[in-house]
Amino acid sequence: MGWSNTSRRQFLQTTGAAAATFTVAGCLGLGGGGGGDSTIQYLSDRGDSKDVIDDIISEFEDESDYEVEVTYTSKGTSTDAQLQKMKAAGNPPDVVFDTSADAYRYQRDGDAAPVNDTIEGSGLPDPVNVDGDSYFVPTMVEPLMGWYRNDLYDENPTTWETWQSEAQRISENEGLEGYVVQSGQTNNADTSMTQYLWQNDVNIYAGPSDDIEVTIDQGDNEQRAIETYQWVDQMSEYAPNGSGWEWGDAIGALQQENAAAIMSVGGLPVLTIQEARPDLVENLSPTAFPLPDGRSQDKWWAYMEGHVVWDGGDSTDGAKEFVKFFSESERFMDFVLSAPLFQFPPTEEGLNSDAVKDNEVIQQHQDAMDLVRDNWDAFTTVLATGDDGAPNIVAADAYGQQVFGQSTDQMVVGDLSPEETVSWVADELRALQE
Amino acid sequence: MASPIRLDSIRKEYSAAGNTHVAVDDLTLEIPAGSFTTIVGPSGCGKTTTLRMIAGLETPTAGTIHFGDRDVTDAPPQDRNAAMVFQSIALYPHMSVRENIGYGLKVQGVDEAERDRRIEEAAETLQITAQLDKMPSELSGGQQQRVALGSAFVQDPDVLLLDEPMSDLDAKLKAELRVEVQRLHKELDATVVYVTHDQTEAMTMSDHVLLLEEGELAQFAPPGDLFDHPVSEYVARFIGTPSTNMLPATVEATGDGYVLTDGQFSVPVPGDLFADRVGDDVTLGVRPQYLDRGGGSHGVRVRVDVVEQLGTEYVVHGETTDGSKIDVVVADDAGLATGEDFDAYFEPDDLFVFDDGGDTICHGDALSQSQPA
Amino acid sequence: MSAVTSVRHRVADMDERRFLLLATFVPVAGFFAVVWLAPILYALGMSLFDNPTGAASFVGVANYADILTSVGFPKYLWNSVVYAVSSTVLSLLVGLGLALVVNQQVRGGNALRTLMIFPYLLPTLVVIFMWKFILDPNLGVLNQYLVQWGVLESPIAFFSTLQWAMPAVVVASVWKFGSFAFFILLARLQAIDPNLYERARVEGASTWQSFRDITLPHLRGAILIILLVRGIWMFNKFDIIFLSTRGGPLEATTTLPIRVYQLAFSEVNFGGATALAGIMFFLLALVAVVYFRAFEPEKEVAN
Amino acid sequence: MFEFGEGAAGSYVSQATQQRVKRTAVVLTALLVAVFVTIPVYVMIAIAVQSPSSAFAGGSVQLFVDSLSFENFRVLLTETSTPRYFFNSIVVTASSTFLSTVIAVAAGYGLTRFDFTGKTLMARAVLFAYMFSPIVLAIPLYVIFYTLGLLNSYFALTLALTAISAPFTIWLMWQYFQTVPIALEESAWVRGASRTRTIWDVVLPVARPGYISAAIFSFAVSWNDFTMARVVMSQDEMYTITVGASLFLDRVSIGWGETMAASLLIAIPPFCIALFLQNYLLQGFNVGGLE
Repeated sequence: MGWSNTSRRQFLQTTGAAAATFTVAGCLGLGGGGGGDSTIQYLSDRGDSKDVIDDIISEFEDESDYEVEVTYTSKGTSTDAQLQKMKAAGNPPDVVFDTSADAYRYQRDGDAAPVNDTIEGSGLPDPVNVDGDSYFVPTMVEPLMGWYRNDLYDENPTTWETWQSEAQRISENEGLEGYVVQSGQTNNADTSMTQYLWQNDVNIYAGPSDDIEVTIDQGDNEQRAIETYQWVDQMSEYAPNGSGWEWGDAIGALQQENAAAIMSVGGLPVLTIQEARPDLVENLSPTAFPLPDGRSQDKWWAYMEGHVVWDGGDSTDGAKEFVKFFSESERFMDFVLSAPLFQFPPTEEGLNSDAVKDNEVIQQHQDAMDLVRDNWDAFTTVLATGDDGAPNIVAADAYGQQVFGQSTDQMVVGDLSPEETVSWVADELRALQE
Repeated sequence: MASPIRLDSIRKEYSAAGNTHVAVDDLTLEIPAGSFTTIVGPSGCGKTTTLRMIAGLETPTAGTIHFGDRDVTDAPPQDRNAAMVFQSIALYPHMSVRENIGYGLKVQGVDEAERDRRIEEAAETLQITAQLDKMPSELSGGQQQRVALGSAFVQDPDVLLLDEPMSDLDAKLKAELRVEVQRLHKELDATVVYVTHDQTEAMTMSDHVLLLEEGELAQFAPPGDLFDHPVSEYVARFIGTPSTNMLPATVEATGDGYVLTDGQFSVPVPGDLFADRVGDDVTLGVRPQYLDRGGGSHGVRVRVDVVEQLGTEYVVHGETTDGSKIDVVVADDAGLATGEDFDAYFEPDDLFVFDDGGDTICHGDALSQSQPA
Repeated sequence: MSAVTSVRHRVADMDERRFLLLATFVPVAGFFAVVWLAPILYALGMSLFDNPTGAASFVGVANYADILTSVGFPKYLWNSVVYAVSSTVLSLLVGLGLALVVNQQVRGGNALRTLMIFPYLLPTLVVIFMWKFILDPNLGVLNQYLVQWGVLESPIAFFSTLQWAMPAVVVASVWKFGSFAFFILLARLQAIDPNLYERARVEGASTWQSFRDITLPHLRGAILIILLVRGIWMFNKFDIIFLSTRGGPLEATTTLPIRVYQLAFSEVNFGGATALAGIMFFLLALVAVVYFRAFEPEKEVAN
Repeated sequence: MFEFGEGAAGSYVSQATQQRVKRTAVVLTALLVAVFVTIPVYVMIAIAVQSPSSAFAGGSVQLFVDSLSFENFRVLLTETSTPRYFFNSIVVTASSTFLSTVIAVAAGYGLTRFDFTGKTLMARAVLFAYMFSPIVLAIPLYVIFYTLGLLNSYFALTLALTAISAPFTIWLMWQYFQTVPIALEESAWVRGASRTRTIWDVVLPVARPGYISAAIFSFAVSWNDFTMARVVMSQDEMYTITVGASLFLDRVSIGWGETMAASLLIAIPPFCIALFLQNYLLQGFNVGGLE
């Protein structure tokens, strides 16, 4: 495609040049937008931890020849939008803070640079390892977690059956809904639905990284998937309309006592509710996702977020240095714990560190912390769903477009039957492979 | 210094959507220095365009304009030492009356004390001293017009141009301002050009009248000349109220000379003018004021349509036997009623004779010489 | 007489005229070239490539063909039309109603006027915060009171129910943009000669008749322009929908601009996104041309 | 018996009744609209000035403020860069408003006072500029500003914002200048003022209501903007308030209380404008109207 590349570049140059001629500012000269060779452009959606990030950066700048320029984006797609623009201008970032799934996508497109130096011997997980090279430096883990009202539910219902009967009892007797079923193109809906399927041992995919197969409608999986959708459908009877609900909407339902239980991520619900309804916090208890009778909790969705070094930026080497510095920084734990109970360290060692133990918020919610410790080994990223945890690009793309969240919407709002929903979702997943 | 204004073969075209419209065509005349010249004519005849070319707001398509010896054809309005009063009055709404009047002086760099002196002098002349510190929107129409005049007057221009300045005023104010303008003319050393569609203004105020017909010069003469010696049927019809009556007639040769006749009257005419027009259709123009019920040398029968009282006189609107409209001004309506017939008489002395192209063949004074002794 | 001067010019004045002509147009033209023309051409150029921001390969009009034949296109187009038409017409009606009221010089009319302009000046972000909060099924005061008063049994998630999402977005849009029509129409109303109404009353016209025969014809030009300009704006409106529903539920509020965004940033198909933007541009241009032919709103604009 | 039919209102209902019906309709509409417009604003204020724990106490939203608290504002001002974002917003809004107005006055004057080939084309191009979906322009604009080395500058954001507002402000001024009689200028020329001087002394003062309306409109556009700021600014200290707020409001620790407090702060400049300048706005639309 050499020809097309040339013509595109010419096109870019012509437009750029035309623009330059037209504006007075043209005299300011070309280039210079994103800084020169010694500037590392860092794209992050962690505005929450801005203070800590700034500290780490200034330490890094003191010790090296590089300068780091951060662009904060809001959570969701705005990182993608920013990336698109920077790529189009031929001014890609050098480091991107993103999920392991995104890192794998970048690697596939040839945009990621290996970070073996940082991973090797660090004890960090290595979720994006392609042909022996590591492309992702994990900095934190964010497991899903449910919260329920311990004053309404007598005890943790645990199983599908108990959840259903208890949710029904609460909906009928307590003046609020027993549960929340999120649906639609939101992260909350997508992760929840995926986790429900996992709870019933549905193997959505099979095969190695280079030959992922969609198996959700194959063999026993189909029946188990249908059962799962049936259960979700029944639970939606005891839930408000949760179409389009993101994390905050579900938390709102819990906070305003419109629902007695929600599935969310980590301690996010208590952190939020703490502020508006401090009186309610003691009535909230953490829980794993509901589990069908006889199944065990062996796959627990946990986001893994960290750094990707971009290949082809101006300061790739500096970027590698920076991510290594970041992970080894003294302030690293402060970074992770800037949202305690929501973000956890990427290693078990970190989890058991004093910094975590001494954290005030975590101390107040030991039950949630116990849940994390007990299930640490079950934590899985959506990416690691190929055979033996191999990176699964289809799953990453499916999460990118929230296919499972949409499937719930198709059923709960769009009135597809559970059977139809399963074949709908299978079709959508296969379409992603094309 | 008042300067004469000379227009040489001035032509002005506008083109819009591929069509060329000629607003002024081949206009040549010289307006004497210090005179008061009125440009009249019906709407769309090019009066305002001519004025705007003199002001420099429009540029002639062809021809030249001179102020005295100076060719100003291509000079911008700023450089002509002209002043203009606009039909829309055009007072600046954001300036007080004082600032409005003084704006031209300010632009010319006249210092403030001198400016104030001249503004106050002008205000006094125009009796608007009390209004000097008001805003234009607080003034009545007549006062606004005075301010506009003052603004032009204060600049001591060589040429003062007025574009229908009184068209929006009521009759009483018009009469007052007319006097004012004439007084200003006397005080100012300026050549005044005044555009109006009102011929009464033209006839009463000016030394010279320029009558335009579809962009072309119809006649340029002192008002009396225009009234008594129109050069065409168009001029005769336009000047004078009510309009000049037009009676169709034919040139006939009789045994002892030539006559103009329509069957009712037969006006003898001199052979030197009419000998070679025998058989031609001509038009006799006679002003309604010169028709007389009492008697005269020639008469036409008039059937009364409407009688209008006009102050001390009456205007009888009627028809001749061949159906042409005819107006007669009489001192006493003497009970004339609609449908009644009477005879109206005229003297050849008062006639204008036009050929079938509308050009004047002769005026009455030429006819009277041929009266048989 | 014409304000515009003629073909031949005086030399001295010419220079200043030319200077002013250049001063008034060159910056504007240059500015437009940089911030509208160049980006638009650039975007249209991108629409002819596959993966234009990466390893671009020229594909001609394939992106256009893909978009036009995609399953969702008719639905997104329909959503766009529904949204643009209903929000434009409703803001026109609200604006008209209120302009008529304020024009009656009721007590408090000035306060109303101040109130009306306020939403228009508020950022969409803030407007959406307000409406999301009010219409929220959990925190929302509307649901809270409707349930409390027994109108509703359980709260409605307005922004996430198939049948309510579009109306909710439209309401928020009308709230923000109603005053655009209001101000233009009020200005026109105040310019109508009151004698016309007096005359109509003398001739025995009812209130309704004089509204129909005097008020409406005078507002015609303004209404035509509001419909056109506001309609174009609403058809291309992105933020208000994206911030409130992100196009959901089940694509019930996925209009073409939302689809452009999804294509560009969640499906990373920039060729498709720019092609869709191109299609929207041609559609609007077509509608505008037909509109200009049919109603000649420019006559109301340029003499 | 009564007869109702075509023209019944005109023929059979007395003028007095008609007037009464009209009056009632007028008052009802006024009330309805007032309520419709006010309620969201009131809710915003009510949530902003209560501490979250009292606003949401007991699981329902408290709209009747019984204990004022500025806790939300304290959080915004001390724990976020709100003051800096505000400063940025004010800088770019002011400069874009100025630029857009200047461009509009220049173009409006030119369009009404000069005749030249391509004028109609240009006027139409202005309208057609709005037909291209601005979302995809983010990338081209980014590329252009990057190429020119203008990212993260007030200048670039000013240009971008002006691009959004200018087509409409130009149109507004074009309208407005059509109502300003050219005789005012001609009278100045005849009295010796150059064209340029005439513009300063006569044209600009007379066009004031027009350009104030245009300025208010471009203020609304710039203050409202989110997309363009997102394109041009990528450093935290250069974000405008809308972008900055959207970033800190999705933090874990920020709730509706702070959100509404931020909204309230953002609403203050628009409110002042609505209060103090609306008369000009009406005049601008009035004379500038759609004559």
